[in-house]
Amino acid sequence: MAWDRNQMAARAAQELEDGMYVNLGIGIPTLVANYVGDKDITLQSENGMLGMGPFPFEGEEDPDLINAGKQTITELDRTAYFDSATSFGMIRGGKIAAAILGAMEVAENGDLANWMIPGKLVKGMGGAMDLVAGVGRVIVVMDHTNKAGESKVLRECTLPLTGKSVVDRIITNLGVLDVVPGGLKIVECAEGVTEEELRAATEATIVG
Amino acid sequence: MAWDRNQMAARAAQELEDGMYVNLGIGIPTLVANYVGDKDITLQSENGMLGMGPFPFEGEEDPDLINAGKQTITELDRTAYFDSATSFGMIRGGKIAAAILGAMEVAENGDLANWMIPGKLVKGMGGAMDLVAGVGRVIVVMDHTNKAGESKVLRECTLPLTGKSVVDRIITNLGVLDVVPGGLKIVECAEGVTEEELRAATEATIVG
Amino acid sequence: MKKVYATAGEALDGLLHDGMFIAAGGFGLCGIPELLIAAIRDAGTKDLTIASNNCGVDDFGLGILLKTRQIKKMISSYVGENAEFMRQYLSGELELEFNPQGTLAERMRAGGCGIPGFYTKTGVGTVIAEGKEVKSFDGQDYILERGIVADLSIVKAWKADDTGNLVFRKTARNFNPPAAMCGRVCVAEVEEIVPRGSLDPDLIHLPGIYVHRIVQGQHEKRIEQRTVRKREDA
Amino acid sequence: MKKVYATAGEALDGLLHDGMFIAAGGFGLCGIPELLIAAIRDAGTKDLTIASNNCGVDDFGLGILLKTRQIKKMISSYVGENAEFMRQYLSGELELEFNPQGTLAERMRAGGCGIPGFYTKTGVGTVIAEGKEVKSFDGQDYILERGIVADLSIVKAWKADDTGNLVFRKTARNFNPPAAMCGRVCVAEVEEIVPRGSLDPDLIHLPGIYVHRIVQGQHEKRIEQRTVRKREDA
Repeated sequence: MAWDRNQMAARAAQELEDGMYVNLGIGIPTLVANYVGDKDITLQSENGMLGMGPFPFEGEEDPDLINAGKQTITELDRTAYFDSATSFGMIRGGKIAAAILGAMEVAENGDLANWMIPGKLVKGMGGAMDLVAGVGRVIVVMDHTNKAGESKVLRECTLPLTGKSVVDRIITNLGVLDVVPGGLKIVECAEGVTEEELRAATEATIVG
Repeated sequence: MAWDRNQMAARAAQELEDGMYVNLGIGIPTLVANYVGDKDITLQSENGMLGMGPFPFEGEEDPDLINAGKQTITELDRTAYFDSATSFGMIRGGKIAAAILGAMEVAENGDLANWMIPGKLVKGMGGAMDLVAGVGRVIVVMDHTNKAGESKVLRECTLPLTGKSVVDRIITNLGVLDVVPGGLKIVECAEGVTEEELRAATEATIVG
Repeated sequence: MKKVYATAGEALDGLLHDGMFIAAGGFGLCGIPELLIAAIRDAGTKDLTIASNNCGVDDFGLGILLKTRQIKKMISSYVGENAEFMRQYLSGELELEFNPQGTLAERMRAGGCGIPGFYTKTGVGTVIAEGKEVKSFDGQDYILERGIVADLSIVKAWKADDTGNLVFRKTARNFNPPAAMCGRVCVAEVEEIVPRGSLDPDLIHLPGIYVHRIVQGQHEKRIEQRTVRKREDA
Repeated sequence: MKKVYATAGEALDGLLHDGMFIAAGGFGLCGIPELLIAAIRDAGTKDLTIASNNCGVDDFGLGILLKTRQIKKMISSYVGENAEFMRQYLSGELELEFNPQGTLAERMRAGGCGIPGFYTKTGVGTVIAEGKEVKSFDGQDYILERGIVADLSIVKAWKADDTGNLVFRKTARNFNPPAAMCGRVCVAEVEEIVPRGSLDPDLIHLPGIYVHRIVQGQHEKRIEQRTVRKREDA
């Protein structure tokens, strides 16, 4: 037993507070938008938009209106557009309260790797390095282990970093962990997951 | 015999070419706008405007529309407004083809002093340091000598500098001089002024 | 998330403390946050450091905070037109840091954009360069200037919606966007708050993410130098 | 001063040379200067270094200049979605300099604003920091990134007037303003050229000073990922 993708997204949505400006990555983080409920959250798309709306109805797609994943989207009554330098100015300047991102690996000191696997096709970091360096709070949402069953929550990252000591909280299918001095602290376990199971699946040092 | 203020402004206007974006300082430089004739010149006001128009008709003053001298002005059909960071971005980035400015002193190496006299009331440099450092061509328009009859065209400036080696051309009531390697070169003498008179009134080295 | 406050005083409630650093928009008396300045005077907050291109005139704009001795230091490019400023400065009561106008604007924008330092040609070889790192790029010297991050930004816009999206009018835009960007908290005063959705998203000058509190009010909008031309008869 | 040209080819006439450095606007296939890219292909200019966030897809956008082997080097943040790119890169035919997206945008803006270098936290402790100066401000490390100045900028806007004032539409603005700023010469393609005076001076996104030549034309505006939702019955 563990959380599925939607449960992870729902758990991540609990991190968001009324009035926050938030950037959601591709994959599970995108699903977080479905679980914010009544909270007044404004989504940023780093290609130059605050107040990102849902996908358009069929036939209403606008080639001039896409998100950072290059998908057609819509605007809201609060939307503002701006250029890429301004967009990353607000990211780098800490105006975005939180980014919720996927990851390949996270280390116990908050190091994050999510942009390249040496020897494999390298597509680029896009805006990920700017986001993790700049936003107020970096929350990683990912599976706790890879397909081979190996922990993705590590003592040290093995892959090239996206950011050094940037992650604040990790939400996986097995639970929630915070990056604290000395290692990771278990915040909660997913439904049906024991603390022992969570510890066993984690290579990183768990403190407290 | 020498040029008066309007003749100096008219001479300075000859420096401007079709299509140029230009910044005019306070005083005689402001008069240059009266002499551009048919040339397609766009005036920048560094408080955030391209396409500065003339003063408004009485009763049509707009407190939201002033120039860098804080005077009420008007807009044209080519006008664009922008913020101060953008405005000085275009100045610093060399997008303004020329600035025509007044000066207290100019030195033969192009040093310019026009913002402070130690011991006197200091009001500040405003945008002058940015302009002389950034624009394509700096043209100084001033009287050749001060009220005491002393040359303002010097070997070295005695006043605190606005910019180091920034002046390209000097237009005074006595003539026109260019900053060249080794000193200043006489480009022309004002009507009724001999080269000897111009040399005699100039402390700076004249070459060629 | 409620951003709209009823008065300038309420909009500043809890944000003021003695010794704080404030960035203010405006150029001359154009586009200045006159209501917020008056509210700071009424609050009596002291020992202020204020980054603002100018310091108003004796009885309007930031000048009114000079009269009440609330300002400890100004970071400005031009402070003429203010006799009380000169008196306090020459008597050593007031500190003054001159910044070239473009350097000041860029320092604010940089601070708001997470850029702690940038290089510029402006001021190289002048007193402005004293004590600053000089670095050569492609054979030319530049000086290092620091980004500014203020405790509070006070700005003035023309219109806002209730999410804080701002639109400015003509040259009253000036320092307001960079000043707004560089504050940890930004309060904006506006002439009109319009319903959400009535500002074209393509035409918003400053997105609401930069604006934490908004107040609407009547503005005097004083003209500093009224210059006019005569209507020529044809 | 005539800025309007009849075709993209004419608008680029005299501006192209082998080995030149071009900055291009656009994000993905959104807001890309598709007409100017096609004209560069037709001109056959070789050994190009191009700063652009992406490199199009195999048969559209900058991808068409890959097919013709006109590109020597790309400066980009993301180059997926392009098989030919990967083939040329892995075979060593194409150079690639990865820049974080925000660093690339700021490098363009900085170059256009006369800022040869700025410090950023982005990339500290990663491969991006390799070979770059590290400096500490207030106890935190930052790396020095350089401003970009290109020989030529190519951008796409929605509307222009004949003085080059530009207005963009929705997220098609993206890299176009910073790319336009950083070019020694900038050519803009637009969907519509409107009469002088018909753009509100308060609502111009990029003033004409940045734009040297303009061409109007039909745009394909291809959608890269068409995502939709169903109309739910109430």
